[in-house]
Amino acid sequence: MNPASCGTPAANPWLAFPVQITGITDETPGVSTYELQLTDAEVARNYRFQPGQFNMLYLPGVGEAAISLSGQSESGDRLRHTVRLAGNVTHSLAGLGVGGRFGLRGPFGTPWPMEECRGRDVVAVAGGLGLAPLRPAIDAILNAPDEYGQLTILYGARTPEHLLFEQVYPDWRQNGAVVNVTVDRSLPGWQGHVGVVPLLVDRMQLPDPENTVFLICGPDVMMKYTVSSALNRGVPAERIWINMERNMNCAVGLCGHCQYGPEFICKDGPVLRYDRVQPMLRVEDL
Amino acid sequence: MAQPDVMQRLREIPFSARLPEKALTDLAAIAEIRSVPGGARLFREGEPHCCIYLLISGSIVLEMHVPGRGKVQILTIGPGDVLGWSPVVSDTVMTATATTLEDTELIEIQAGALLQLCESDREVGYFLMQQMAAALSRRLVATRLQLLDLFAETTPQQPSPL
Amino acid sequence: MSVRPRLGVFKFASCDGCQLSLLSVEDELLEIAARLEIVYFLEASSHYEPGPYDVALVEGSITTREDEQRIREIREQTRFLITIGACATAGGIQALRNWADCDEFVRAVYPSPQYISTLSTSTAIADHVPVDFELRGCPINTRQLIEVISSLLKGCRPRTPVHSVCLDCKRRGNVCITVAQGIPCMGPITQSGCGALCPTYDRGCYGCYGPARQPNPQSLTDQLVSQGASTKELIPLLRNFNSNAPEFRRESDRLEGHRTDE
Amino acid sequence: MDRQERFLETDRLQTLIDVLTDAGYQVVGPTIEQEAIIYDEITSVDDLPRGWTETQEPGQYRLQQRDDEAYFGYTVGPHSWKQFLFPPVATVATAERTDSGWEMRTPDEPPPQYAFLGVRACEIAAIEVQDRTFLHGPYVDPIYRDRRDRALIIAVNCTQAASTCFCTSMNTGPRCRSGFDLALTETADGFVVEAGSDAGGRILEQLPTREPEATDLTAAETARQQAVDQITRRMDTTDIRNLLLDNLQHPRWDEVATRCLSCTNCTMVCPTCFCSSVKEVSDLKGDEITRERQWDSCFNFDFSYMNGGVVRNDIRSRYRQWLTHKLASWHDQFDVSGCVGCGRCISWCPVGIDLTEEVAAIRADAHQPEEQP
Repeated sequence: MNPASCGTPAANPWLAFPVQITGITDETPGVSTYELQLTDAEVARNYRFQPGQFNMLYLPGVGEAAISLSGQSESGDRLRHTVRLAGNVTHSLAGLGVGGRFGLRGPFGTPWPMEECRGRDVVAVAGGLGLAPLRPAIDAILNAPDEYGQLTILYGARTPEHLLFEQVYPDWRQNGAVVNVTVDRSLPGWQGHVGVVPLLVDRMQLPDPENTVFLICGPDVMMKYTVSSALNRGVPAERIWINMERNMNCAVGLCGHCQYGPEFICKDGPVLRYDRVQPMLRVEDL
Repeated sequence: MAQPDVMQRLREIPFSARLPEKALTDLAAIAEIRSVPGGARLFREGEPHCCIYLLISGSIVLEMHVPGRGKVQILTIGPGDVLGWSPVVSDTVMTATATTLEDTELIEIQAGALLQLCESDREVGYFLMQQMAAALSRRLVATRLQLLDLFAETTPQQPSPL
Repeated sequence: MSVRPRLGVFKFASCDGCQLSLLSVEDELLEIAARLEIVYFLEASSHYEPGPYDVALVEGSITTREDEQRIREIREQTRFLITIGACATAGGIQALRNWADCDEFVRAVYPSPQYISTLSTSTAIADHVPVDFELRGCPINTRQLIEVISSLLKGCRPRTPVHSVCLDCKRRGNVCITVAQGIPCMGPITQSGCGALCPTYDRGCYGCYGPARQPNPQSLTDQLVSQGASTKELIPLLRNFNSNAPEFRRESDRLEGHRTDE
Repeated sequence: MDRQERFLETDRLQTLIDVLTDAGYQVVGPTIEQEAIIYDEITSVDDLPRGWTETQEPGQYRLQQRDDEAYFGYTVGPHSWKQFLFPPVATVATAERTDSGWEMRTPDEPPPQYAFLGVRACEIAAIEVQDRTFLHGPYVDPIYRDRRDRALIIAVNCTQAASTCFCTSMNTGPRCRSGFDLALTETADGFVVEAGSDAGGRILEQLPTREPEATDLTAAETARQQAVDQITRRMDTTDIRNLLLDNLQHPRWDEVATRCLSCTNCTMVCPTCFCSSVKEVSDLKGDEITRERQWDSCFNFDFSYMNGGVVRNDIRSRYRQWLTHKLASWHDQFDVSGCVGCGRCISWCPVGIDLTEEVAAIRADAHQPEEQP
């Protein structure tokens, strides 16, 4: 098949492209950001992704894991994935080190609704590692400040040690974003906010809720209560977008694993408009 | 006579925003706006206290003392929140220590007077207690979410490579 | 050459069949021996070394006081302990003694019963010490054993399927022998691993790999009863190589009418 | 629609198999194995289940001798054509370690060119349902596509029905209306044959057929009507999507969970179920890897595994997932029901769970959603 069609539906969706690790940044305990270079020049030239999309990282002999893109290098030719050590794939990845080679399929899935955000205030709410899939959207907004309204970033982590991308918050603030951070559990010396992230939504400045877009990413329960806080503040359901996680196996809607009611999270999601999944969020074990 | 500003502030806080005019006036009569600098202690865990607060701006940290661990931060209170309900819902002592984290503006209401107001006007009392229950319920849900420890590692230990 | 991880293979009450599976992998055995140092494997070599062990494969069930002590010693010296086979994971066929009078067996079998010292039960290794991974089967599937060892060499968590035998049957294109021929089959409640060997040859599944994950034994026995099977026939289906696996044990006890809730 | 109909005498049926073989097709058709009529490669009419039929009940299938010599006098069995178009095990990709990393490929050898002989109306419907999954979404499955593009469908109209059949409720049969290359209706003397495509027409031209007599056509019509008359099972599909999705907390799910074995049989025999998993098959060195796609099932415990645990952690939620997917959310996903009414899941459930009965039980005691303001 033609590598030029990588990531497009026309391609054989099972073909993985070779990548090499060009950099590893340790973020928080068990979480690192990998910078990857597509080694086939033509594939690299044609590869495009949108904020919120994910790749399947493929470690031959071990398996695949769906990992959201957390950004790209300034030069644009290197992809970033922020990965938490969880299962076999992520542990094997961690064992490779800079220079390590493996495979990648993608990009897959629906992006954050950047068009919808245009001209409106945007609130990005993240929990835990959920900040990683939001980062490309945050970067996109801060890179084009005239096109968007006020950006507010509300972020909750487990402890102060687990705050992801802490070193860039000052830049975000400098570029005009309001950044409010909270932790579930404090540690000695922590001067910041303690409490779960939906509380930040309850208290935030929300001058024009009707025209504010919420982008939410985190565990299901965290998103559910964040949504309910946003709705309480008068944000319309159709302006709230969540990023869901399910078992992604094929990533192209053919294997059935990631179904959530009528949605295939891999191709109809992971970014879904809240009113689409609202009835399902009430049902357990769906 | 209440400061006119208190009326205005009470109208802006969700807790009291929808009170009927008469109740608002009654409440304002026992309320006072206070500005507290950062680092001030509003009340201490284990002590009785006379007031309940509605936060206008700023932030306050609630801490509990755990032997061996010292003071543990439980929750940060922000604008719009109700703080220090112990004297209203029970006659015992405060369950946490409250310290302002920055310059903070709040409405202070005398608990005894508030209870009296509720007692004398059951309709206003019902409304206020309903608001109190709603605030407590939100706090309880938030505490449960904290308990769930949603961002904890949930995967079993990986075997170390042989 | 770097130091190879040390492998020990240990036997408790069992028929040695699972250890034999390791010996019979032939091609891969050389590869395994190249990557792991086999320091304790009495079935294969009389040379043995004391611990510690990086990996222990433990076959057999606990049936004596000495066993109880020895498994604790092995556990203390082992990083990753894998139990192999129905004996080690569920007590084996010898767990049938758990429903009988063991002393009577001893008197009936041995001319000098006074020399025999045994526990009245046969139990799984995991009932005595923490186990890192259980490889089921009577005997184990060598393919699965290779996969487990190769996972560990890669630093991966071993994973074996926990679904029913039925799935393997259908992947092979087998016709369901229960539905088409009325043959009682443990397949729907038994864990995959053998590749649906018996049903492929028109025999009902014996349940060698123990209960599948979240099985529903009562519904299966209810169905077999409604098709004319007697409890007397059904109990031996459940009390076989994996009689003491909790889900099978509970159902056979229920059928017998004296439920022994844990 | 008026298609040209021809007549093939019973004793000339072998010529059909021969013409197909000569045209390069691997002929797959019904044959008896393991006490059932299954689909397998055939080379001769002697492989066909001539003179055999079967009876089916929930949880039961038995072969039976017919009192005539019909070749196709049975209904659908444990197999479906799914296993040829969407094979139970297939290689989706390979990876080979090289000096500079990994060489990753997808297989490119041409798949077999099948002629399916004896495809029933519900089965054509099932293939069309799977077409929507594997061919008509944003991504195309290359394995299915390559097989499907080359396959020839020789349909056979049902002339009888099993007790488990309910194609009339699902509007998929029993008569084959489209989606075939050739369609046969078997009568006592032979087969009324019609072509449904150019490819079918070309095959038909090569067969020693004759013009059908009026009696042949009447006999064929009577035979087809017999199948319609024998269908007794019904499923009320009125507003079924909302019925099920509005009743996700119905007590019936708990009840069916006490009977369901979660054994995966229904999903395996279902001609539209498409779930799969990819398994890494590797040599011990880990240098040569095959990525094998295998049939999987939403009834498997770890099917919904996510980091940290499974989502559907009991039989109730797994049965509910299957049934609501099949009969409700399939409509959202593919604009069609996932059920074609073939009844396989009823017959081949080891404990005889009948989805039509489950739907009826939920309908009988359905929760009515409140009106949204």
